[in-house]
Amino acid sequence: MKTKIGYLGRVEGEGGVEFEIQGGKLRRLKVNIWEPPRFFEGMLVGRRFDEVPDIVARICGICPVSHMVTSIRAIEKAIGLEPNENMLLARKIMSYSQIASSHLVHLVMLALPDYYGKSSFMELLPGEEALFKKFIRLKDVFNDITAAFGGGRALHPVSMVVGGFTALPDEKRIHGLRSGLFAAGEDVMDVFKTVSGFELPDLKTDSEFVALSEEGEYAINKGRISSDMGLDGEEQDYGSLFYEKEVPYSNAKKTAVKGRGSLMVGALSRVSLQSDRLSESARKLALEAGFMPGPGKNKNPFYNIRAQAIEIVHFTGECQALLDIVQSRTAFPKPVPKEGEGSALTEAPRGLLYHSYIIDRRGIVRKANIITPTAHNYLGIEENLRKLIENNMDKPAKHLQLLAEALIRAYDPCFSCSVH
Amino acid sequence: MNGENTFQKNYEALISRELLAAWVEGFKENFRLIGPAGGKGEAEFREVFSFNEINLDYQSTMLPPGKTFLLKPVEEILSFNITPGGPVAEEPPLPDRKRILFGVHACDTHAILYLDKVFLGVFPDPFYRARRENTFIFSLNCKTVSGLCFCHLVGTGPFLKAQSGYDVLLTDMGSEFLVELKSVRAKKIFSLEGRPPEGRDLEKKKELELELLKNFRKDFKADGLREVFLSRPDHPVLKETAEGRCLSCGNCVMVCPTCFCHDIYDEAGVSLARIKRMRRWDACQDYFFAKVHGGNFREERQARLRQFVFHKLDYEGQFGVKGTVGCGRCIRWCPTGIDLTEIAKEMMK
Amino acid sequence: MPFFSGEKRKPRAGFFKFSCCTGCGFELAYFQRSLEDTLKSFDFTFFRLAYSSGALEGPFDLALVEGTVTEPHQAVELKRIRENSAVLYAVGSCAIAGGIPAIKAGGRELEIEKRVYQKKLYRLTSMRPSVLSDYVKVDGCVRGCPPGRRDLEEALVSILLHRRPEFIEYSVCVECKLRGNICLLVDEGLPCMGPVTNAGCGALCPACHRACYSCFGLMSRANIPALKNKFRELGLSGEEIERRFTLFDALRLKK
Amino acid sequence: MKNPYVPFKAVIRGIGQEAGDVKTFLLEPESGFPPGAPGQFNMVGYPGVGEAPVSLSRVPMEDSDLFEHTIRAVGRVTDFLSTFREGDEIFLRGPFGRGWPLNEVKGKHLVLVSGGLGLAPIRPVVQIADKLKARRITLLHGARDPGSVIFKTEFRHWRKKGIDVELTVDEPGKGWRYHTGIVTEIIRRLKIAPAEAVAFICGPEIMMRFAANELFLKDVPGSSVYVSPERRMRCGMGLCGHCQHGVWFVCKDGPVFSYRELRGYPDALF
Ligand SMILES: Cc1cc2nc3c(=O)[nH]c(=O)nc-3n(C[C@H](O)[C@H](O)[C@H](O)COP(=O)(O)OP(=O)(O)OC[C@H]3O[C@@H](n4cnc5c(N)ncnc54)[C@H](O)[C@@H]3O)c2cc1C
Ligand code: SF4
Ligand code: SF4
Ligand code: SF4
Repeated sequence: MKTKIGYLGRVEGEGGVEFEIQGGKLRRLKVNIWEPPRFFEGMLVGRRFDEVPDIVARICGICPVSHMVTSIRAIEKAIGLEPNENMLLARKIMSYSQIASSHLVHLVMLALPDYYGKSSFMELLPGEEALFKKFIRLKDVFNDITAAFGGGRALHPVSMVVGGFTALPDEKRIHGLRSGLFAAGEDVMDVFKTVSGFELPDLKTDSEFVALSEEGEYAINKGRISSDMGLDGEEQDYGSLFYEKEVPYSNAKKTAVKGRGSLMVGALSRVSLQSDRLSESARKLALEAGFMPGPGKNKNPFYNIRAQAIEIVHFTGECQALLDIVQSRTAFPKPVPKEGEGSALTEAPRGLLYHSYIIDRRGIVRKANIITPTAHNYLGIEENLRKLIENNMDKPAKHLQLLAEALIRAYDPCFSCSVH
Repeated sequence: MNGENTFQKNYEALISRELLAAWVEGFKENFRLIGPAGGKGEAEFREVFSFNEINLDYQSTMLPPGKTFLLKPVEEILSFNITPGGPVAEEPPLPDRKRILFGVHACDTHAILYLDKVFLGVFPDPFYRARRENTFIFSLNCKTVSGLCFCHLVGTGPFLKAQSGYDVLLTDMGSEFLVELKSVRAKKIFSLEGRPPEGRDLEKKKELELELLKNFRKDFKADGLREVFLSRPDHPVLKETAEGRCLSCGNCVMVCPTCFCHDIYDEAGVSLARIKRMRRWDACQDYFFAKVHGGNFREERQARLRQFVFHKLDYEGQFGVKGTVGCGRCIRWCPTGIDLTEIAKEMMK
Repeated sequence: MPFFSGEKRKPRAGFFKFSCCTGCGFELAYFQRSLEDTLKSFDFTFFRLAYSSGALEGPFDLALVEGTVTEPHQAVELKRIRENSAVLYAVGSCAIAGGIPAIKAGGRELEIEKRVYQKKLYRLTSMRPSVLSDYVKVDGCVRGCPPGRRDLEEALVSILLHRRPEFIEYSVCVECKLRGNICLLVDEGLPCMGPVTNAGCGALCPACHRACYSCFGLMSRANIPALKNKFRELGLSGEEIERRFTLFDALRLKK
Repeated sequence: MKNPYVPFKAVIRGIGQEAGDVKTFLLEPESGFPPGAPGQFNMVGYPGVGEAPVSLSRVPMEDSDLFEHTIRAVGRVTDFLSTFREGDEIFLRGPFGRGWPLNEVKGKHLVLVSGGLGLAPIRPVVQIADKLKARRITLLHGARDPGSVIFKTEFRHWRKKGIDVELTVDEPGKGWRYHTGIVTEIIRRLKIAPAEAVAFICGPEIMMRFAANELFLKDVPGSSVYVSPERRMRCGMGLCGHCQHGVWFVCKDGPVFSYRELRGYPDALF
């Protein structure tokens, strides 16, 4: 039996999956990402360092903030610039609100229909009108925050630049955002309840869970590399811990842990590795939802959507706390070009994101390297898909296909990012 | 002469800055106060909540007070509710907040008088009219002039000569302010205390103006342009400036205090429940401004620039006064510094 | 025909993606304010971001197409979309002007590609980036990166109302002045692209004290040499000026 | 104060297909809508679409307050209106502007010259021809081809009223019995006593210029030649500024001007 999903719907970007079962054996399996490459690393060469965040934002329409923050941090390291504390707070607000928003898209628009057996969340109406309304309300709350700090829009924000922010919202606006977020608390819990109510398929992955980790904080914008198999390193060690290779059937490259194998990044890895740094309410929910602290636990990729729901709760609280302390003033160090090399790692909504740049003395980019969460997950997606199909060989073809799709979506892959 | 009028009311007085402040603060109860505020960069007209916020020494603002607060940049002029029987028009309420527009320079006061001619003419605009009637204009004679000002050449400043159409005129006399109540309504509702001006005060006012007049830099002959303009509408200076420097960005006409052109367009949300008919300031420098089905009357950039220059400096026949009040804003805010007076001079050569 | 008199069926809409960040798709399916009305007013018979099923063949009353054409098969697909659509709007800077993906066209392309894929370029079939109007008739342009809210709404409303759209076609400066921003180019000498950039964003950047970087693309009939001259006067080098004009419009300027 | 932007409604009582994309709408306005005079126009439109200036192609008369608009579908508003059917309502404001100077025609030779859709605003003049007390009325009309001649069925009737009607087209087809060529050539052949002539011209701007020139060659003074130029208009009331031509607002000072009033200003063909 040959199964081919030429174009996987409800994921970001273009990719498909193909597998062939013969005589009770899985013969062939390919996740081919045919999203056309745009050659970002090539295009960036020759551009000035302060253009980089605006260019890399366009790698992805759902996590532009992550690409911007990561590139900004890498460049700041390269030119030796220390942003001030308030700018870092504002940057966190950007990242946190974007992750919450991205998770929301994924949970409600992309993943959820799988668990209702529908092809689109629009088909859930009118039965789930209430959920739909909550979704609409919530997305506006989070987008408003990203937009307010991003200079007017959440998608490809404009005020976040190397060094800091060209402007920050005034007190009144911040106050408005805070009340919006406060009012959304209940909706957030309801989304969580809906998602944690889904019955998730069984699957145990061998992929190594990798996430950033930082003392005393649920690491997002920076941290050390850590994993449930003992990986530990600084940002600049990235190159010595992972490797990337090209595959014949895909425009995306696959990344693996050196000397070991596939890895999984994203909400599930974060929640598993950093559970003790979640906010109290989020931690409680995590336990209720069956997340166990400690290495080797929670190793079912399908749990990723539950982890995302937990993170939405966590970041709702974190945003609230940050909005209390962030200030409106904008003075920030203006960047001056300097020769240097810098790399940075952050946690994008979908997991570990790596940017690295070499900049010459005039501030021109000489070399750029970007490795995205979906590239990190790619190898694991295929491995686990293989496992899932082998475990469910007895199921009817249609069912198998849906199961395969659901697994890929559980990773919340972003093919635009993966190829870039 | 009957009893109550034997008591002479003060319509002019010299008062200290402190008294002026107290006087103006007193209006806050009944009026929204709008004045030039901010100082280190560019001052701007905005709502102020205390007299201290007002910058009495400001030179100019980017957006002109009259146009900004009487003809708002964007405004809803009508809406339609969509009902099963069809769209039903609904008039937005007319603005009725009482306001004081404080510290309007002579040129900008003249600009308001110009806008009056446009919007209170044969077809009065209800929104402009309502705002105008609810707005008390406190004019302020200039203390400084910039290198771009040319009000002295077109009779609109630096000291205000118009005798009506505004409410109060202030002159900074150094240690005191000369306050003159100019409109019937101002005389009716504002009471003034202070020293009535004497002959030497008025003498001093004249001197101040003469002193100021020495500081102007611009010179061109504002009269006699008509013949030159109409005989050489294709003068090379227009083409060279248009092609070489004009960006068609529209900044000049947006900041112009007398440019009244606006677009009218409908805004319909996807729900189609309600349609809003809007107007917003428009720019004749925009390519599509004069486009019709058969063609574009100002296809060339040069034609658009010419429309601006001629409309400001000539075309007095339209409203009986020049379209320019000499504030210099279009020169100041043109990114490439295009100067209509230089163009005029070149054409007069 | 008056539009309120009760449509028999919802207009059928398709959303299509070529090489891009999918941001336009997300703007439509997620970020915009009137999402609920949009999804209820249209029958999206093809929209991969929101539906896993869908009929690529149409027919469509409205086709919205995002992305730059960078591979031959996309051009073929684009022509098919056009044939099956009553109205086709290009959405976003990539589809209209080339946008960020077209930066590649400004350099030596193979070299750029090799910087990314060191080994054999296995599946690579990429070609010089090009825009929709190079291949098909485009009925309107919803400009921006991401597309401006007002124009996006205009695109949708034009179908619901059965009338021609009127997309914004003046400079960012006009919007900038409507907001009352103090001009950065004049007041601070920042190299703002506002004067030559098509409006639609609401002059976001100047409003947050940042020079416009032209993400909405050049407006038609912009006086490009005049602004370049101005930038030269501000002390920018030729290279710096060139970079500003090729961030979103590399195609238009590299001819 | 009444908001002058509030439109009146009018019901379409009849639709005539003139030619290609041109239709004539017979309209019954709601009460209170002021009657218009020949040469005046209304801002015609629909909420959500916008408004466009359209001349009255027939004015209300004593016996009926119905009037007509003849519209060519060329853009947003006009395309939209072209899909309307009998019984539909449209929205309009007006009538606006200064119409044809009818009191100047008494005892004169009235020369009406129109090109294409320019016949629409001329038609009401013909409609009330008997009241004008002109000594003689000549109507010269030019169109691209026989298929695009509007008000085709009415010429016979007009001739019966004693009006000299001359038709010409650029591209004659089979069976065309009238002139071929541009309107100016017919003017050239026309017998005119310059002091007694008054001309109303409406059509594309270039045509108006050539037609007027032809009349000037016959010594008709510029003050007796009237034209009705087209400009973009948003308000119709001299506020929005779009229609400015020199010192004039075409909407409120015009749309009908004597040639002399317009001469000299740039950005036109005059
Ligand atoms: C006094 C007067 C009387 C008139 N009488 C009549 C009459 O009796 N009958 C009649 O049919 N017409 C008449 N007109 C002309 C009529 O008003 C115009 O044809 C009408 O305004 C078109 O409006 P619209 O909204 O349909 O077209 P619009 O959408 O405004 O388009 C008009 C033209 O401009 C072009 N255009 C507009 N905006 C753009 C843009 N952004 N980019 C590119 N092109 C653009 C369009 O392609 C089209 O060619 C009259 C005009 C005036 C001034
Ligand atoms: S501001 Fe200057 S560049 Fe811009 S349109 Fe006006 S004259 Fe031209
Ligand atoms: S800041 Fe930029 S967009 Fe705004 S007016 Fe100045 S040049 Fe134009
Ligand atoms: S100001 Fe310029 S760069 Fe900024 S959002 Fe608008 S068009 Fe884009």
